[in-house]
Amino acid sequence: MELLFENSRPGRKAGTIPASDVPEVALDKVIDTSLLRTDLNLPELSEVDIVRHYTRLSQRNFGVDMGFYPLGSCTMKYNPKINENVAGLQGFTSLHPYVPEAAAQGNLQLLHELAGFLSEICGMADFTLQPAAGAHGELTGVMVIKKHFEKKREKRTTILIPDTAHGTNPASVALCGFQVATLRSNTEGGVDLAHLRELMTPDVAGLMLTNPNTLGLFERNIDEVASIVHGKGGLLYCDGANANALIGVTRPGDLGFDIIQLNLHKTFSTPHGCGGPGSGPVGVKSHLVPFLPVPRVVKEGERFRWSDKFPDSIGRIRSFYGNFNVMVKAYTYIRSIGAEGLRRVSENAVLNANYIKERLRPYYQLAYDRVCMHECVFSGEKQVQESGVHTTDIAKRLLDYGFHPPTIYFPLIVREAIMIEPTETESKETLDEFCAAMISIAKEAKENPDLVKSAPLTTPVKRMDDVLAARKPDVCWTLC
Amino acid sequence: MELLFENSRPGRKAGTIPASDVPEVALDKVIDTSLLRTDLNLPELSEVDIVRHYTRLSQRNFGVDMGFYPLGSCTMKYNPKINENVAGLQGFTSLHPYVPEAAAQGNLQLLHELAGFLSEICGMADFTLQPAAGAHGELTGVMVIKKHFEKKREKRTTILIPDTAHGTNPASVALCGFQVATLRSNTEGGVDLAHLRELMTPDVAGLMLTNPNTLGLFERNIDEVASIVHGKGGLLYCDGANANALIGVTRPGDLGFDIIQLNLHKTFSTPHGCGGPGSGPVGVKSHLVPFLPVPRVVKEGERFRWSDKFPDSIGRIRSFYGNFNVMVKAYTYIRSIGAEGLRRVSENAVLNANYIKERLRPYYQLAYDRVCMHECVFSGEKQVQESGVHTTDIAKRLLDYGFHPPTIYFPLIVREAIMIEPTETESKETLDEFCAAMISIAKEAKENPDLVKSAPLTTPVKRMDDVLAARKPDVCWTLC
Amino acid sequence: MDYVPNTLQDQQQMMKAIGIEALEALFVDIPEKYRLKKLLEIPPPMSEQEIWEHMTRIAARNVTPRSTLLGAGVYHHYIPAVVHHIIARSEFYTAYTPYQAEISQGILQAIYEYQTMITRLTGTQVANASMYDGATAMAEAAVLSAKTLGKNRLLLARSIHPEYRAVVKTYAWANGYDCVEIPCAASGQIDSGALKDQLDDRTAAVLVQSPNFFGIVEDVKPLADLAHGRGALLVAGFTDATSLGILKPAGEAGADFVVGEGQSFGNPMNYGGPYLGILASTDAFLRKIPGRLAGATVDREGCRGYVLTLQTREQHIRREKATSNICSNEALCMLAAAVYLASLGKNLKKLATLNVWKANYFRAKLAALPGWKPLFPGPVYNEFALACPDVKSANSRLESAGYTGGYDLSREYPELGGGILLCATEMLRKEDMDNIAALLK
Amino acid sequence: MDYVPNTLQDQQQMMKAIGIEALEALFVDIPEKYRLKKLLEIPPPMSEQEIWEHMTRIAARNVTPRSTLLGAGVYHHYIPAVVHHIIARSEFYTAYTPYQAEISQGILQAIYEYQTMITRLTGTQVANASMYDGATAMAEAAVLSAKTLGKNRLLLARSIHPEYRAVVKTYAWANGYDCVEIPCAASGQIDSGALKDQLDDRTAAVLVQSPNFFGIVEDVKPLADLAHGRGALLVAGFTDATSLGILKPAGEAGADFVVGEGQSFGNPMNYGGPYLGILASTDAFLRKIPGRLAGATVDREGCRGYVLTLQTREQHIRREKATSNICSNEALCMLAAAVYLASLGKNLKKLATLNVWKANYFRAKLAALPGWKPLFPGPVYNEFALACPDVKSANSRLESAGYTGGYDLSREYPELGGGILLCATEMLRKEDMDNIAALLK
Ligand SMILES: Cc1ncc(COP(=O)(O)O)c(C=O)c1O
Ligand SMILES: Cc1ncc(COP(=O)(O)O)c(C=O)c1O
Repeated sequence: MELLFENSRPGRKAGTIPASDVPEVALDKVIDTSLLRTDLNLPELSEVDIVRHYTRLSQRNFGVDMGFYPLGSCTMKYNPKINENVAGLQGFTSLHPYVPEAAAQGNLQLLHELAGFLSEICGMADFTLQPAAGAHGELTGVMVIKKHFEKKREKRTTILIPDTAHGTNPASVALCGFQVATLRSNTEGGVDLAHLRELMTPDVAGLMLTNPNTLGLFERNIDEVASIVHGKGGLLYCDGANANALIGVTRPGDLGFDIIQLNLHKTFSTPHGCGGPGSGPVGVKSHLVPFLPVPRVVKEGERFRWSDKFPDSIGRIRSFYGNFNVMVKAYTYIRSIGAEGLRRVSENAVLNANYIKERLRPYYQLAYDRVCMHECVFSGEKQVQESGVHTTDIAKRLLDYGFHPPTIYFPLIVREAIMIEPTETESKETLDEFCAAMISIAKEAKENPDLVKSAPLTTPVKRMDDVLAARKPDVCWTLC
Repeated sequence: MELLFENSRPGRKAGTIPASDVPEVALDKVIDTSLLRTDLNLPELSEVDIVRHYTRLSQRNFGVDMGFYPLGSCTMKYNPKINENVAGLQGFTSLHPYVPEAAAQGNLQLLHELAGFLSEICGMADFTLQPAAGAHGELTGVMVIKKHFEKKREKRTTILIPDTAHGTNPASVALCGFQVATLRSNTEGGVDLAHLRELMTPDVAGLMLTNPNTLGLFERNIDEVASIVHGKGGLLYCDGANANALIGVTRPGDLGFDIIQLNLHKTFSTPHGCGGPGSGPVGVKSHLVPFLPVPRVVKEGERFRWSDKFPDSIGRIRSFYGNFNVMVKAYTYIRSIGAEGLRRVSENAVLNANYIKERLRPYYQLAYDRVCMHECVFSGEKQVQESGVHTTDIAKRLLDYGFHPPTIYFPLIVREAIMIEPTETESKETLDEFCAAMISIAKEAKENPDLVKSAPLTTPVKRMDDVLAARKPDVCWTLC
Repeated sequence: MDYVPNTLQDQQQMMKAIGIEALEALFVDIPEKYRLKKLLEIPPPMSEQEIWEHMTRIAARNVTPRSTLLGAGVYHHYIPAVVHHIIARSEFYTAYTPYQAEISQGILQAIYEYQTMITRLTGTQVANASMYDGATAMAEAAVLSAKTLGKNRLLLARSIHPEYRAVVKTYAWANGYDCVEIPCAASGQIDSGALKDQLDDRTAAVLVQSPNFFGIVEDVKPLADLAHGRGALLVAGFTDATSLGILKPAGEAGADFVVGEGQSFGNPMNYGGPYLGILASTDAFLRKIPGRLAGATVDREGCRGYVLTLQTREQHIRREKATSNICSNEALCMLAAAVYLASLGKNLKKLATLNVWKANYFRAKLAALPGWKPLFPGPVYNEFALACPDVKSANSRLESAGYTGGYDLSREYPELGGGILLCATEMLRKEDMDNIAALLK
Repeated sequence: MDYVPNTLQDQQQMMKAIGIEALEALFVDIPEKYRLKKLLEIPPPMSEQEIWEHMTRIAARNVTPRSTLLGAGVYHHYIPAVVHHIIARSEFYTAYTPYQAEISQGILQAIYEYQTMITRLTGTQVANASMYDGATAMAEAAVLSAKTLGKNRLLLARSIHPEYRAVVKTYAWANGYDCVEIPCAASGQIDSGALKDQLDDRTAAVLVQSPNFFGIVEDVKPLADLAHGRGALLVAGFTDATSLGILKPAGEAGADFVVGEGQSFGNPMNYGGPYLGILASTDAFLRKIPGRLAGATVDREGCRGYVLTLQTREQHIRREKATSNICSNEALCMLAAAVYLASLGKNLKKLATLNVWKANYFRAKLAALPGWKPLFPGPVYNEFALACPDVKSANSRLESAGYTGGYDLSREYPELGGGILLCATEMLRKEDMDNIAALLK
């Protein structure tokens, strides 16, 4: 498809700028020419050009509204339309972050109540809503850990990360100036307790655990894990990106976690927007509350206001108050489905995942044969052995069946991993259609491996050359 | 694709109804069971089912935002997005038509000004905005003619319709209890004056002329036409569906027309919505104003109010005030582009049509070799002779090139007609791409007629069997 | 601002290709004297920002009430969010009538599904893809009845919406038909005695509405029998389409045409339009009804698909012999209705029931006020007529409290002076009703 | 209401297939004592109608001003209608990161086009697909500078947005870097003398912002030379992104990183977010910059297409060795910016110029008031700082007239007591400015 720049024509315009109602002055009279740009090379298009360009681009994009999107670890649940409408209310969209608190009582109340709901859901003392995404929340949480030990004048340099963890965990830890020590998983996909005992030395600040982990498995030995970490004065951090398995069923706070980040764009149904915006609130136990970022909403009687009078706070980790408009959607979602609905979310997310696991186990190798939580992980190893068909091939072939593929090659400890997260918003019929496709691909892999390796055949472009892209990087258009 | 009904599952729901805050009573206590229905067979779906169903349906639909849509006589111009936003303003959408006039001054002002703009554009004394579409406007206009002669106690039974006229013209005349007499076109595609003189007898109420007509040609002899009709006491009606050729350039009122209907969904850029809603305001010269439908907006000082104190009015032709929300878009459009913009509309609509005419004339047979106005008409006869390829085949083949086909087999007096209306919102590049496609199809018709006859090849469904549909009508689903 | 992409250079190139020097040359066929020498007297153009600000100010000159107590043919219902998200897809709203079936399967299937849901709601066998509104749907059904039977007399229940009657009369006048109004009985339902007296061999159709304008549910069956007994047809209308969720379908009761306003199905009040004319009928009229019809068929490869069918009924084929002149219709409003019905599904019954509860509570509440009492004892859906001491003062009190007033029946029914018509949908909270009862005391 | 399609029957069938009796059995791995026995203490569910009414009430508790005089990092600009129509297409907003390029060409090409427009606006060679916001973009550029050079000292202009400085300091603290603030000169621009004094071999980067927090345009070139002279990098920020339409691109002036807030490009103020972190740099950092990058390539048949590229920079490949931890970003805000820039095109210069005119008029108007005068003489874009008799009373007078107040500089700059920061974009009408000047007299 042509680029905006290729469609540009000199003198073409979409709309005009209002005529000035104030005196016009030559720019260089007010700003020295040395500070002004000489030309502005932006495309010139009519409104219809723009609308058709982006509408056609949209037709080459697949979202949850198009079909099943079982991208493991990303919780691609349906995004309720009412949330979009609510978030579009002028009262929410048109407010400047610096309006006086008296003019933003609706927003402040919403933020205060949302933090309360998340605390109740996770069994935490309080939440900050400032982090802009999950990884940002991780970073915030790790900073809280740093602050905690700084206060205690303890020098702890290392944080433990299981080998199953998402890449953002070690990266967040590194961005906060900690060392990473990798914790092995045991044969049943949980924490290797012996290894944990070995690694959990006095210079270890804590363990960052994803529960359920990225294998979709709940940490059965959570009690032992918690007591080992706490026993050595460490803190237990929960990567809550997988909370869709737990809400209303159990609470990370009760399980012994000191800190958790949630991904509102996963568990709480806010749309992923092709990669963002998200929101990654962080909840902590009471002894860590003083360290949360500022400002924080405080309630005084029936009024709400911002306060940064928290001397032990780690400070700011984002401008203003975080991705407010995303929070409006999450709040709407929680109020819509209520306590019953929250529990139904996890029950059905887990039910759907286990159903897929059972349907596909005869055809694909199960990574760990246990009851899974909200997602299940297979290995494409069997197909590789039998016919040289790799997980990528299976994923690309799924495109021809009209499905978005699962997450692949993650978690890293599973060879040729296929990580399937159906979410609770998919019906049994959809799961059955997906399983039928996976089963027929397994058959194709046996009988006609080249077909699978040549997939996708029905997409607007065929399999892309990633290697070329990386070898000869072309990250912006320079021709016109 | 599956039907809603095929996807229905007992007990599935999209949303719930609010709990009652008033006492619940058994229905049969307040309404006799004999008046109540026993079952309600509507589909049961979840919200995600519904969203995916209709989103997928939308992916099987082609609109102006997808690409070029030169459907002759329908003026498929680009629909500005700002108009949609304006029309969505709560102040416009949420008002009940019976609120007191004091609560609707914004709407009344808009309607009053819009009627004024249309009067200025057409050179008429006043407009009614009540008709819901062009054909509805025609009916209204013909009723005005009927009323005019009723008042004059003249019994006139017939209305003249050129053989080039759109089907709605004779149909509207018939629906108003008049006879239709068909007026021949002359060799240059205009009115056959001799035939007009012959037909224009004392029992003829008037002539319904489309100008420019459906051949895209302006009536050169408009003066003679008007004097013949008026000379015999008849009225001259203008089907203004083709006004996109004239606005800002000339005015039907000045040309001698007594009555005109406009199609806001054509000339004034309101979207066609898969077939509607439209709006078909009717303008008249001063002597016919008393006959316009009631109610009408009247201005008193700075206030506006509804009045039905027009004893000679034909009465009501629709409930309330017509398609108000469509008028909001047309008003916004007129105010956006202003007087200069209106003239540019017609200038460029006519320029684009003539450009296509010149580009394609070497390959297709031109129906009438004259300067055209906003559209040009070709005949597929040449292709039929040469290779048995019909206009339908050419149209279907255009689908494979990604264009919406022109209007075909209309006007009826042109064999195998191909009626192309580009509108002013298309760029030269788009016209060139379209012409290139038409030219290559002309070549295909010569070299590989079967290819063209087997088109379309790239659409979600192949050529549909209309005959079967009419022979075995299946107009509603009865299986589940 | 305008929406013309052609640049000056584009124009020059095109004029060159055409072989003209100036744009003026394109208009040679227009007699010189008629060519405008100056710009139209229309205000100058505005930038998008300016037009947005301008239109926002105009909209702000309207007063949006906190709650609407008006029904009278237009109903304030909650519209599920999905409805707008779907009809705002430009694949739908920027397309025209699906003449080219192969690239219009989306709307064609949606029409087919809509037709199906309407036949199920109305107890008929065929429904078209929409008429302009409820009133024109009724008028066209009446004219079609007369043309079909070759009779020229129409009997209209006086309890039909006044504007519907007005439109029917206009269409009847144009075709030289007589209209006779049938009064309503004490119950608020049509006076079937009077109807019997008026029925004669010239009568083409009997027109009723249920719920009628007063909110009263009519008993259609006996009326259909009466009409059929004299060789006339029965045209049954309705006011609030959501009532179809609980009321016996008029088609089952013997109506030949079921017509009405579909606005309640997912379309905002929009100060009167665009709305949705629903027209449904029996197999007997399959080849006669006006408007677009989508039909199922197959493509060359045998796959199921949909097309516009039975077009020989229509103006573009039959011209003056067509059964109607309708061309553009209310397709997007129909799509809204289809999405609305799909998202309510069987919940439509719950919703309709809630409307009945609200109306009955509200009616009882107001009827308890001194000087207030129901005008008619008949069963109501979500609207009811009351006699009250002073309609004007009641309305002004309501309006000053931020509500809309009720519909003053004396506007169209001098015989019902002091009568007020009020409506309670799911949008009206008990709190408001109590509040209103208090301030009308 | 909830969004679970499974019916009881579906659940039973699935449990059967899994071989369990009750849903409880799915949670066996959770120690019994931790399984919740009761529902969470969250309010009960609501129907869509109820939640809509509820949320409308909450939104109504906010006060929407008639005009916004606040800038200070967030700017009220007109957003062309096309922007929302595009980002509201569910193909975009319900998709996630384009890991599967073959069904994500839409967003991938849009990112590629956005990257291109940003490099052109900033005078750089590479721009990523977005950071969380302007502040984190600046913080990550600073951390990346320090890591790249192995130095641990950051020099921040005190004229940088206070919240940006705060975020940079938090990130610096976490990594053990020192931050030193460089005061601003009388002109309102950075005090280059003080900067020279502070520059040393431990200095990783000099951070400035132009226009700076006071609306003053900085002269970036000499600052870049100074920094480079001591082997440090220059991180150049900006406040209102529309200023890029007229100001010399910092990249051309020698900045190594150009970072800032892209909210002005088609994103509503939204009480602080979501916004758009813009991060652009030179070829030298192509393989080091954080965030997603779209790159052009070809498919198996040689057709042009786009993919996420150079992912070895990223956390999912390099884990603790990644150049950042960012995963989800602000893609949809980026798409809004892309559409915004496409629809303004070269008009962005006109728009920026209009902003300059408005601000200069407004500043002069207010500076003429008794006791009011500009705090700094330096050149301004659309924001300016004034000294005034009493900020609090000025603001309360503005607020009671329905405007927002200005930004009280004493909040973050005790040394600037009595200073107020005001902004005038194309949204502020002359009428309002005159009106405001009058009521502040
Ligand atoms: C397990 C896990 N943790 C953390 C993250 C990071 O969340 P975000 O992308 O919102 O930064 C993800 C996102 O994919 C994840 O799957
Ligand atoms: C020339 C002409 N006249 C009248 C009409 C009827 O207008 P509408 O479809 O709005 O009823 C049309 C519509 O196609 C037309 O092209």
